Amino acid sequence: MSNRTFVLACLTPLLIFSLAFLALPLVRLFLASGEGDAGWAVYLDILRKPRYLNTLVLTVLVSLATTFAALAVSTTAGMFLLRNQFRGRGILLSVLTLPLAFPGVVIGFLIILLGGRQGLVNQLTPGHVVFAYSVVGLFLGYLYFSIPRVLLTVMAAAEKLDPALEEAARTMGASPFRVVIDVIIPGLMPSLIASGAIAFATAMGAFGTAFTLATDIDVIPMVIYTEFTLSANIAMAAALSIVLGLVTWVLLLIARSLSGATVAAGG
Amino acid sequence: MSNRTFVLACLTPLLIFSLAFLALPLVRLFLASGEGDAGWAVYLDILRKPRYLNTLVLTVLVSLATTFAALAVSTTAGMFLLRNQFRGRGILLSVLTLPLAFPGVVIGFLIILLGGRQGLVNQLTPGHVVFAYSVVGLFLGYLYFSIPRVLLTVMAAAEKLDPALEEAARTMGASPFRVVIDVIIPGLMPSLIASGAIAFATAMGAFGTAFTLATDIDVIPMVIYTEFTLSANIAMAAALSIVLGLVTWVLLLIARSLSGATVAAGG
Amino acid sequence: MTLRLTNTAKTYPDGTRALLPTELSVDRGEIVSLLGPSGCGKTTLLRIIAGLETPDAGSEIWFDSDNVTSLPVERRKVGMVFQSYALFPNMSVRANIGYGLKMQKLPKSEIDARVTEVLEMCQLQAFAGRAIDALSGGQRQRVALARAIAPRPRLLLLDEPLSALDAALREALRDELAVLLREFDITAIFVTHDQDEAMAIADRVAVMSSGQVVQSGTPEDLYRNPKSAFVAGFVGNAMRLEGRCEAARLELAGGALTLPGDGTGQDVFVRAEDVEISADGPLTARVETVTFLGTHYRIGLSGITGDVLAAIYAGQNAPRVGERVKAGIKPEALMLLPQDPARA
Amino acid sequence: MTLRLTNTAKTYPDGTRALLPTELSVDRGEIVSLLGPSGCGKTTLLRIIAGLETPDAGSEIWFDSDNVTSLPVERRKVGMVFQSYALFPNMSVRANIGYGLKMQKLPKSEIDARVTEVLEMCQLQAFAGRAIDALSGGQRQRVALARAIAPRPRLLLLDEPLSALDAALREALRDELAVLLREFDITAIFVTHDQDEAMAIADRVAVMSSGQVVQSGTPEDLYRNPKSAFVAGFVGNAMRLEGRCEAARLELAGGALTLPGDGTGQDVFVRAEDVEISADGPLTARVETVTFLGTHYRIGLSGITGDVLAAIYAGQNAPRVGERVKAGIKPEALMLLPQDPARA
Repeated sequence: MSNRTFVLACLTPLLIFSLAFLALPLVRLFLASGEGDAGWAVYLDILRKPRYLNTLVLTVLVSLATTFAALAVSTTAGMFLLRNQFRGRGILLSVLTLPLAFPGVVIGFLIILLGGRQGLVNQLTPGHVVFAYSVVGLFLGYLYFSIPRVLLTVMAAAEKLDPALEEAARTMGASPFRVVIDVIIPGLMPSLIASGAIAFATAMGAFGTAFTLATDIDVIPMVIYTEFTLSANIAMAAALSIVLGLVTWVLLLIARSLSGATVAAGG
Repeated sequence: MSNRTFVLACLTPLLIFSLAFLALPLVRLFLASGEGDAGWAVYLDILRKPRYLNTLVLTVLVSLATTFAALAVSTTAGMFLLRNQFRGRGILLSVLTLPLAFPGVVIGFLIILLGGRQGLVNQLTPGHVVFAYSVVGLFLGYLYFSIPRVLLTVMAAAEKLDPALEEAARTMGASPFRVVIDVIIPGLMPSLIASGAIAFATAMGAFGTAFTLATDIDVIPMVIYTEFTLSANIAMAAALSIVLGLVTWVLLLIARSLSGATVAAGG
Repeated sequence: MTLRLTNTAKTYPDGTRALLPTELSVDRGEIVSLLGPSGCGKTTLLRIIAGLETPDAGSEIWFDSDNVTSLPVERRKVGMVFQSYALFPNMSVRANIGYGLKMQKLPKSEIDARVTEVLEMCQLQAFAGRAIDALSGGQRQRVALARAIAPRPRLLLLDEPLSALDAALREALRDELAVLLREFDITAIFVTHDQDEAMAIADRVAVMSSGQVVQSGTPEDLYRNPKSAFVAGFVGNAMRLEGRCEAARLELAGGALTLPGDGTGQDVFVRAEDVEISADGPLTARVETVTFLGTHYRIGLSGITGDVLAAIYAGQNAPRVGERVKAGIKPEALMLLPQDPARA
Repeated sequence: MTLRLTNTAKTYPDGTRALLPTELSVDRGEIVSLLGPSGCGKTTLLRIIAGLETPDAGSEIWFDSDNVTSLPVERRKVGMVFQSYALFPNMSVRANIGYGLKMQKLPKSEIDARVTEVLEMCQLQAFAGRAIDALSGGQRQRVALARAIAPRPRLLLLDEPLSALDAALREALRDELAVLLREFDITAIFVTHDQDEAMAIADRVAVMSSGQVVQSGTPEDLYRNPKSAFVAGFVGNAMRLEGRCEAARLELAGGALTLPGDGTGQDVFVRAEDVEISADGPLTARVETVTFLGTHYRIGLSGITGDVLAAIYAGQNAPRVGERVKAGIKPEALMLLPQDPARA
């Protein structure tokens, strides 16, 4: 077909370029991880040295917590906003999606304003509560960042739910709670998986928020930065990047196969 | 309706909490911007001092360039991948979406491996080409980051294009090129606008990539970080955050109204 | 179960009156069709009976001697078949059919037995384990029916149950549905915009227009004794003869006809099967279209009245397009109905 | 334009034979329908003619004296109406209709004049400036037709042009489409799975089954002289009488019938309108269903043959369900057709 020839002719150079541009640096990154003093044993070091392993575990745990919290908040809020028309609904939606407009650094900054030493919570409570520089601050910052993305994806998916399915369940005697369990959650599942995966990947890679907040704690992207620029330990930085990338990529692949096709675009 | 009461009872506390958690720090941020020595004139300072204004303009320009480049590359690559079945298609798609798994810091790192002083390009070319630390490096890093997100959104949208529309145009004598202009681009437009807006917002707020690469140049998120932690100029940091947030938010709102409803979720 | 609605109406918050105050009774085991064009309020009425819409204050809905007006849908024990079927895509055929029984918290063994029984009744045994998206349109329709009937509802409601099927399948399933509904021996109400469907399935048809039930009766009754121009046109496609009535004589553009009674101030209607093309007819017309329909031809005639008048021709040698023919209509085939106030 | 296909076939890469080698000729101005059940290859054949599918090597497609077999679709100058209409949602009605003329690079004034002319022909003047999503189904159908006809194509192709409409509208637009196609005076081919549609619109019907044209002729010809059980069943819904032929006598479960000729080794078919319920009929049956259809009743009879046999009853007092009745079929109404090799 002449259409196909036309498309092929147009795109082949572009694809070759894209591959070189995308795949080549990654190969270089992988090779760099083996070029240090320790050779390929650098990967063993990650598992052996508590500094690296603990940070890796912490990063994964905070990211998972963020993902599930964001899914829970966004699903309930999204369903509520979609099903109810009230004054101020538009404003509420705008506020909920405001964090989309702010970079990670500013989010970190906001968490410090909220929970830092001179923060709002510290000023208002008698117990002198400072959480900004701990895991809690990191979690809140990541959550702040994830909610709008997940929210918009869930709302788009919820709009496409067939209301007749819910009505059918109710005519058969299902309580509103059973309708949520049997109809709404299964209907949203592909979008929940897809946007959850993206939220997880974003949290795993968040740098700005962590850099602003994490004076007491470390996450993997910060360790990578430190090893690369301050310690000039390029091999370890590369190895950590590969591990981080692998963990995230495998999760994205699983999510994409679970939720089917390109739906993982959402978020 | 009892269903509505149930939902309301469930969600009201959650929403109040969300609002406090999301809106309160932002109000605090805005107030903080006026609490410096200059008072509210801090916003005038941004326009008057070349350091701030130039950085703002540069950030916006790089973000716009990234957005349009990512749209162009992703649309052509996405249409090609969707319309053609060939061996290695799955692998190619996986490679194109690999950057999703890497944080900004690692992307910056990759650009240095590609275009830095010890980089691949510098080693391979006789002219000693070093672009990693310039605007070009920043642009490439941002592009690397944006392509997979835009690509997945465009592919999801392209899958839903009605092939009969293209066939109809062709029966009426349209060349493949006219089909792209008259049918495919208009069909993809809402998704292009939505994912372009998200790509722009992400580029405006990128910190990790910029922090790793920008030794010679500055972008707004970095200036915010510097003002906040190094210069302890909290008012200016807050004012810059507000300006950055405003620019991005207005753009997101425009995009959402252009592309209709919650489609802006994509990306 | 006997259903009785009194003074049931529905006004939307924006003031739209979807349903004017309506009285409706359905006897035990009766199958009633709500027939009307889209937007006539038939689906609203069905949804009010199901409990999916709240009627205006003053409305009353009685199931036997229970006033269910304020009972929520999940406690009304109605079975409903949705236009889109609304089968749960995340459950198998068996799980879909068993869902209502599970909600009643019946023991698993009883659920299994009841589902198996319903599967057999609807000839779905072969598909019990299938996923919903592996079913054809006709199979989905039967699963939706089986799912609605499995919990033994007091009343079965069907919203355009055949409209999602293509024409050929729709005709085949129409008879099947009529047989199944009688086998279930259940009080049933179904909504349709298709007069053939209403006539083929229902014991009684309630014709609706603009939020009101305009006439209700057996299919034969509606066809033979329509009380208004709307019913005559909607049930059996009667055409109005535009002309001037003078006592028992109707002057048309193409000739004059004798009426069965005094037609002054009345509109005259006729059906295509009563327009006879014969050489001794009093009307003169030109043949515009000739359509072969197997047992007969449908002939479009111009020149008799304003619009093209359809006639049925049963012979072998149909007239050709452009020919001039004579036609007649027997006085007893002409229907005299009150003038449409909207036009008069 | 005259269309001629020789030896045209389509085999998919996975080996599926969508279309077996087919010969087809369509004369200038003729309106031909490709009729068959879904999956019979009718749409594939239409798409091959349009140039949207590439036929197997050896196929030839001639438009008058041009061999267009390897001409791409955009240079074949065909007009096509798609099943989903495929109107451009980003253009107005006017821009949609003018699109083909714009592609021909006509001057703007000529495009405007031609679009206005087509708008008038299709009675779409009032909608010229509207967006596509502000149109009803019937209006979309007419816009799709207007758009296909505006560039004055050599051949008009229509893929199930009425199937996206609901039943009531479909019947109304069927006649309108038949009149318009004749007004355009263009060679046209349309695909449908609905025998009524094919008969009402086409000059000639090509019945397809399993990738082959099994019989082609005028609607009357196909109805009265089907050459195979498939055509008899698909056109006019003939039913097979399962019984034993002994010379000119057919023994059925419910009695015996006289055949019009020697039926040995042949299958016997009858149509519902030829089964007469009368007290002196030789067949005995039980009434299973009674459906009122306005002019007549359709009665389902069991006990005559394996399946339920449908009969048309034109009187006023139809038999009741469960009654035993007598029925007969005239010898000349019985169709003797070669036995289906798949069953024999």
